[in-house]
Amino acid sequence: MDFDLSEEQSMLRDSLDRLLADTYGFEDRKGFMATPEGWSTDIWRQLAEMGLMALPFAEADGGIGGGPVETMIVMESLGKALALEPYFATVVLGGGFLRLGGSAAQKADLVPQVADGSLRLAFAHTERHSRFDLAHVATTATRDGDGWVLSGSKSVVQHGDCADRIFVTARTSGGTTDENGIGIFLVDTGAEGVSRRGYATQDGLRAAELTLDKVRVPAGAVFGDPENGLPLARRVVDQAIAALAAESLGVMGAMHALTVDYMKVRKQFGVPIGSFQVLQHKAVDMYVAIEQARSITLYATMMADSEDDAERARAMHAAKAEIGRGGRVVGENAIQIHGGVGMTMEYAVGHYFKRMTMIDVAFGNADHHLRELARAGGLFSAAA
Amino acid sequence: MDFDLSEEQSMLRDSLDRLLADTYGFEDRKGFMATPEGWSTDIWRQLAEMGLMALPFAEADGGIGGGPVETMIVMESLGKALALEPYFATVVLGGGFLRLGGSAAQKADLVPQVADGSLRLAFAHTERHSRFDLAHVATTATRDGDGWVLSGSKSVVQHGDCADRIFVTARTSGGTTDENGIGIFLVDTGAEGVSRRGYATQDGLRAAELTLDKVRVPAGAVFGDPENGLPLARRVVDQAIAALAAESLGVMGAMHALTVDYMKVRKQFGVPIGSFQVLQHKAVDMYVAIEQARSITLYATMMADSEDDAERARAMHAAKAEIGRGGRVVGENAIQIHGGVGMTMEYAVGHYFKRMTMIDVAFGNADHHLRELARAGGLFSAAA
Amino acid sequence: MDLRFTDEENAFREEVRSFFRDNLPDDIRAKMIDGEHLDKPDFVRWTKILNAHGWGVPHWPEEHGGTGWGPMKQYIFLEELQKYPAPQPLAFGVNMVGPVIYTFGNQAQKQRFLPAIANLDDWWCQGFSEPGSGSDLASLKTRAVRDGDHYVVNGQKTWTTLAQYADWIFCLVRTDTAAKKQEGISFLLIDMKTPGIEVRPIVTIDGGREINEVFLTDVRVPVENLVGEENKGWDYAKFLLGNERTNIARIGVSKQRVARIRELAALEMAGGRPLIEDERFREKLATIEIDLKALEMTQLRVVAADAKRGNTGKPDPASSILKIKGSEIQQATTHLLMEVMGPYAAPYLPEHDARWNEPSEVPEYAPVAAPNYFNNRKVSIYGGSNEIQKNIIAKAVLGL
Amino acid sequence: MDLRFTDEENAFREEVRSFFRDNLPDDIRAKMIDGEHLDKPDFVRWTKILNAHGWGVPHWPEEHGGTGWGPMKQYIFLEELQKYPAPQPLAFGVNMVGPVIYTFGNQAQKQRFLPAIANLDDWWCQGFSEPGSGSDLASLKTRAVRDGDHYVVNGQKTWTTLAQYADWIFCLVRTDTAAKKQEGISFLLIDMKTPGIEVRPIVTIDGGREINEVFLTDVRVPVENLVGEENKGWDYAKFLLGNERTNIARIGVSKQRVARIRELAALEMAGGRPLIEDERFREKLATIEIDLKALEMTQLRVVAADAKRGNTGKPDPASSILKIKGSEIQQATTHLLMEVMGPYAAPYLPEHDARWNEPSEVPEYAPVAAPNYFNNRKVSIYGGSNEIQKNIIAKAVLGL
Repeated sequence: MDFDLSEEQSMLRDSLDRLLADTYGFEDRKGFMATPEGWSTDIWRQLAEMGLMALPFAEADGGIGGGPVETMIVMESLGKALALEPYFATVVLGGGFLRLGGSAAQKADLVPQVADGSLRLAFAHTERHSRFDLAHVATTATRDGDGWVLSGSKSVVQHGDCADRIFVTARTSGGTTDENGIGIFLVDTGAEGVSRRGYATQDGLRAAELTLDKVRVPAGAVFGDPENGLPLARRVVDQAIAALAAESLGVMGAMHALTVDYMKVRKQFGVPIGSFQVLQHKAVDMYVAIEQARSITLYATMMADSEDDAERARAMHAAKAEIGRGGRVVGENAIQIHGGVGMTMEYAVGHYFKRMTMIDVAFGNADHHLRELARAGGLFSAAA
Repeated sequence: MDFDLSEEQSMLRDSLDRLLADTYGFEDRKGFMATPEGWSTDIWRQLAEMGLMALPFAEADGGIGGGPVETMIVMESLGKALALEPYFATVVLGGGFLRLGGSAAQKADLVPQVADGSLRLAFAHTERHSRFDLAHVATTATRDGDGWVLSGSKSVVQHGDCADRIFVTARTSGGTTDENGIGIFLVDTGAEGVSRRGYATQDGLRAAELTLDKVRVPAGAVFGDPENGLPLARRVVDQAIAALAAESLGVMGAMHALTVDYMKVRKQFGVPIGSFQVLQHKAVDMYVAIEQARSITLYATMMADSEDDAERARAMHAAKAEIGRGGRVVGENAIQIHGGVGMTMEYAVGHYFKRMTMIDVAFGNADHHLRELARAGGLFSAAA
Repeated sequence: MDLRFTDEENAFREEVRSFFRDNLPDDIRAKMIDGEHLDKPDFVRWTKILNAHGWGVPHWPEEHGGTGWGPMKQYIFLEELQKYPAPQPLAFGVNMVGPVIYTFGNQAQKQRFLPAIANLDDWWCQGFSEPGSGSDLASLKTRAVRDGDHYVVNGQKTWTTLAQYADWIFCLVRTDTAAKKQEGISFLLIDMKTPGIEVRPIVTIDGGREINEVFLTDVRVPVENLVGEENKGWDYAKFLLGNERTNIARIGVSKQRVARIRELAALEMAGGRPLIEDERFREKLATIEIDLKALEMTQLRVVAADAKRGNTGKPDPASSILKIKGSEIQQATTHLLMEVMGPYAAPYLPEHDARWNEPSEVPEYAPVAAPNYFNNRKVSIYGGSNEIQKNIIAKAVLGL
Repeated sequence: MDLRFTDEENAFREEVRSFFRDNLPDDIRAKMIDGEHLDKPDFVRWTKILNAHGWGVPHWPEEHGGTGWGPMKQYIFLEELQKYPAPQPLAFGVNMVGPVIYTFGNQAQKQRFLPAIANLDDWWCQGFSEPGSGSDLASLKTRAVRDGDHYVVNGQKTWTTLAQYADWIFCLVRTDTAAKKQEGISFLLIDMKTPGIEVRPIVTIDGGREINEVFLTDVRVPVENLVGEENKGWDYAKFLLGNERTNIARIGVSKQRVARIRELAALEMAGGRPLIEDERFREKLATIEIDLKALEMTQLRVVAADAKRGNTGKPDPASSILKIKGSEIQQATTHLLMEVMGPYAAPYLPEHDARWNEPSEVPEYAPVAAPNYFNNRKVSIYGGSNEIQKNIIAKAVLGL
């Protein structure tokens, strides 16, 4: 085992951190949020120029050949900067479907467009009453000649408002909650019958409601087996969970750093509040939670491209549960220690807290994953 | 609402506390534990002389007519002294069956014997694999002329080794976990076919394994409906839970007092450890847990003789869950703050901790009651 | 010891309930159930209804418009009000400055201010906290210098709730900079229309606009607006801060939210059945309910002790428990309510936006849940943070 | 970054596992699984087996009998040993005094003591804590006064684990009462057979007899038993206390206990089905497992950093996490194991009693569960309480 970054990985981290340090101050971010897109097209271009959009794709497909560790590095840095850009939606989720489910033709067509930053993707799966269950799909896909016709509604599609194309789960057969009969379709958001309404989410990112009204897609829009696309979606989401865990490390680390700094300068009763033992121990509880979150994220990263679906899923349940729990410890203590100033929109810590809260909500909260892990027989059941 | 004790209630508390303060020092208790009975027959006699054995029985039956509040007072004081005597088994449990399930003849026969301290009772319900379920009864009761023949094994019968007679749940019909078909029988421990093996429990009290091998009991040994005795047992156990909650107040309060005293005298790094803010806040967490436990105990006491089985059960679930949780907060912090000395048999705090732990185990631990409350629809479901 | 409500108390509870049912405008109640912020006219309308019925300031002395209710009835009134839910009378006037004025103010002040508080003709806000003071309130720096018949006030107040609506602000100001920090403070009543006062909103992380900064620049305040004696303001402030016992735990608010969680968890689905049927979810809710029931009894013990002893005006240090557990429970309920929403916790609707104007799958009740969770982080911070409350118990109760 | 074990490490793990399978006496393993205390002969037997195989003191320098394994192999060895479970080599000799002797001792001391530690021919115990010292170890009072070729030692040590079996004790003693408290301390090796030493058992709340008080009255210790320099003992003690990183978290112990919980929860019934099928129980176990998996990765990060940097002998303050979380997890597992027993947690069987000698419904595995829970309260107290560990992190890591 070796937990040190390679030279290339260190360079990746350093150059991304430098870019974000230069461009992503608190006021800059506010400005990006106020644009129609809700994020910076200029930063997006710079990220693409750095090669981040190409990072996880195989070199043969026009990518750079990075793996889960590289994605972890990028996501942690983006988390630390509270970046608003649709990297997760486009490269982690959308790119995941391309990498893991795309045919040679699909990859040849789409990877270069993602890699150069010109194509934005998203993944639409949530439906009314699906909650966190990927297998709950009422949206229908009906064969129509060579292609398919899709109808249904999807909710809270992360960055769905700016996506050029959206991966959509749709039911090709079976009942609403059957595991089989789910297909993955890539829908062009300009197609007839597609309507969207975008909005901000609690953390200042963007999402959309998506309605598909008899949208016709060609045969080439299908990713993987149209009758059994759920395993592909699960695999993509598992990798996305590892990436969110990495993002959470950046978010939690930033909250902790802000808090410890504040404890050193904020005075009450004539002394820095960092001299109060109770607050010191709270700061230590945060630190311990972050280190444990880092450890479980490393574990999730290690398991992210495992071919063993059950083992990989257990690792992701564990990671999402742990970062959800730990993130709450870190976030709530960060606000509490800051006191009133932490409650204000003009101070950074609250924004990190909101992002952390929304990371917990994404793809199943801590309780959901704890329950799923328990149902799957626990973490050490198969092998200790 | 009035939370103050009446003059009579204050006198009851004061005189019992005085007796126990005079007779129940740490070394005294060790001595009592080392006797064959494992408790003091002399104290037992004094408690009887004070009228405690007669306390909960109706005046018409030869008792004093006390209610749940009086039992609460006694149990808290006994808890504070860590008393070893079989008051709970005899008066609360056994007395409960007499009061709530006894016929006029049964009361006339037995209440005077309990009241004068000459008769000791117990309640045998646990069986292998019953866990905390009173309805799980494999022990059989078969009609035999006027009487019944009982066969089966009961485990962990609190003070079953010194009891003259033991209330036993036995199945008169149906399958092992049916709610119907359970009878309550009072078995003379001198009867043929009864065998017992007594032992100490973790908290220094006594219990016994009880085996019934074709034990014949007369018709007058049946309490309540032999085909439907479970509601009686549940009612008795609900009142017993309120009493255990009261005992836990004495136990927790004593641990807290010992801990706060220790914090004032024990020095580390040249100052009393009570000057460390982190330990102060732990002591406050204990205090808050105790006040909440006191509040929920008052609620349980208020509900203890409710005729509404469902509402009463919900109150007891809440109380047992809260004192179990709070007791753990208090006990674990008491040991932690004491450090090494709290881990030793020669110091009182560990004995309180063990009693508190065993109170949680008795009649269902905190998790069990939380689950049961959740299943029953919660605490505020019916009326807020 | 008698652990049941009396028949009279039960009858009173019914009377209060039916008054709310019959008199609270439906639109106001709907806003409260939905967790939306109320506007000023909502408060004013409701307060005038209450006051017309003689219930504007229930706990005040009868000579000033109070009801003569004992502590238990006051508690029942508040609990039912919170549970219904109806808006609480504006605390800054009714619970804070009002009692200070009728206890320490002069006759002219009583006549001028008390009826207008009861009827919400004057909207009051509180000028205690300052940017540097936080939990160390007595370190405040706003100066008031005597100049003839006026004090000239300069300084900055912050966390001033609903100052944007306020007609008056009661301020702690430093009138003696040489004295020990608690001893040079005075209690001033200041007309918000006085030149030199500027109110700037502080947006909170939930997007709410409840709180403000208040800047005071050469604000001239007539000396007759001094309450009590100069340099004795700290005593009045302590009286004020210790006066909140019957409300601090917010039992009724939490009960109402528990009912709301139960209601909405029956509408949201998890694994093909209503979330409320999920065992784990029910256990989490039950955990909160147990804590809340215990706290309710703790609250009643404090109220009953008050009733027995007569209100001494001195805070019981044990009431710090009400603050600690009350805030923990409020935070637990807002978190659980957010959890009910699942993925629908994410959409953000700024407060004053129109409602969703297109058909949408997002349930209307969902978008306020996360902001309420965020906003309620404040309850363990304000009014003496929970750490401060624990310090108080450690010292005053445990003698550490 | 490479987050997988190497093939060599995996092969080594297999080698270690099969050695334990083939060589640990079954009766010793059974005692460990049952949670019973081991007797001295059990330890001695097993240590001699390990030592004969060259694994008595794996982490020592090869010149003193070590294996030359790097930190990762040492960690794997320990984890597998704990998981099997097999007894750990006696820490007081192997982990504590041994490294002090080979680092700071003279040649004669090395020759006399090191082989006898590796083979458990000498049983060592630790004389650091005193009744008044607790977390403030340097406040110790035991005096050693030079008298010709001897020190004369007077004082009292406490919490001395397994002193009843000990041949030797290593002690911190005060040799200079005028110096600052850390600077007048020396490190002495004392033969337990020396006149003036009395060992009195301290019974712990679980009924265990692991720990003792050791009274020293005019105990004459030859000066050649001083380690290193006089008055430098505090440095050696700090070295010793910082040396425990690979073991402090006790990952393998917790893994073994998690497996045990799973096994026994399949035997105990709840609501008519095995407890292990109860969803809530499984969630509690899964919560522990997640924490444990994270801690294992934290431990591996520390080990890998050690391996990269070479063992500097200096403790990493981050390793305080291993102590804090490691003890929390041990306590959580012992509590959950007790919960498995339900009502059968209550019966108490004193340690050296015969087994239940009549047929009984009480499962044989139940009576040790509560004592193990009680006993494990110590793990957040000893070796620097968790509060002390948090102080260390606050200062050394966070700079507070």
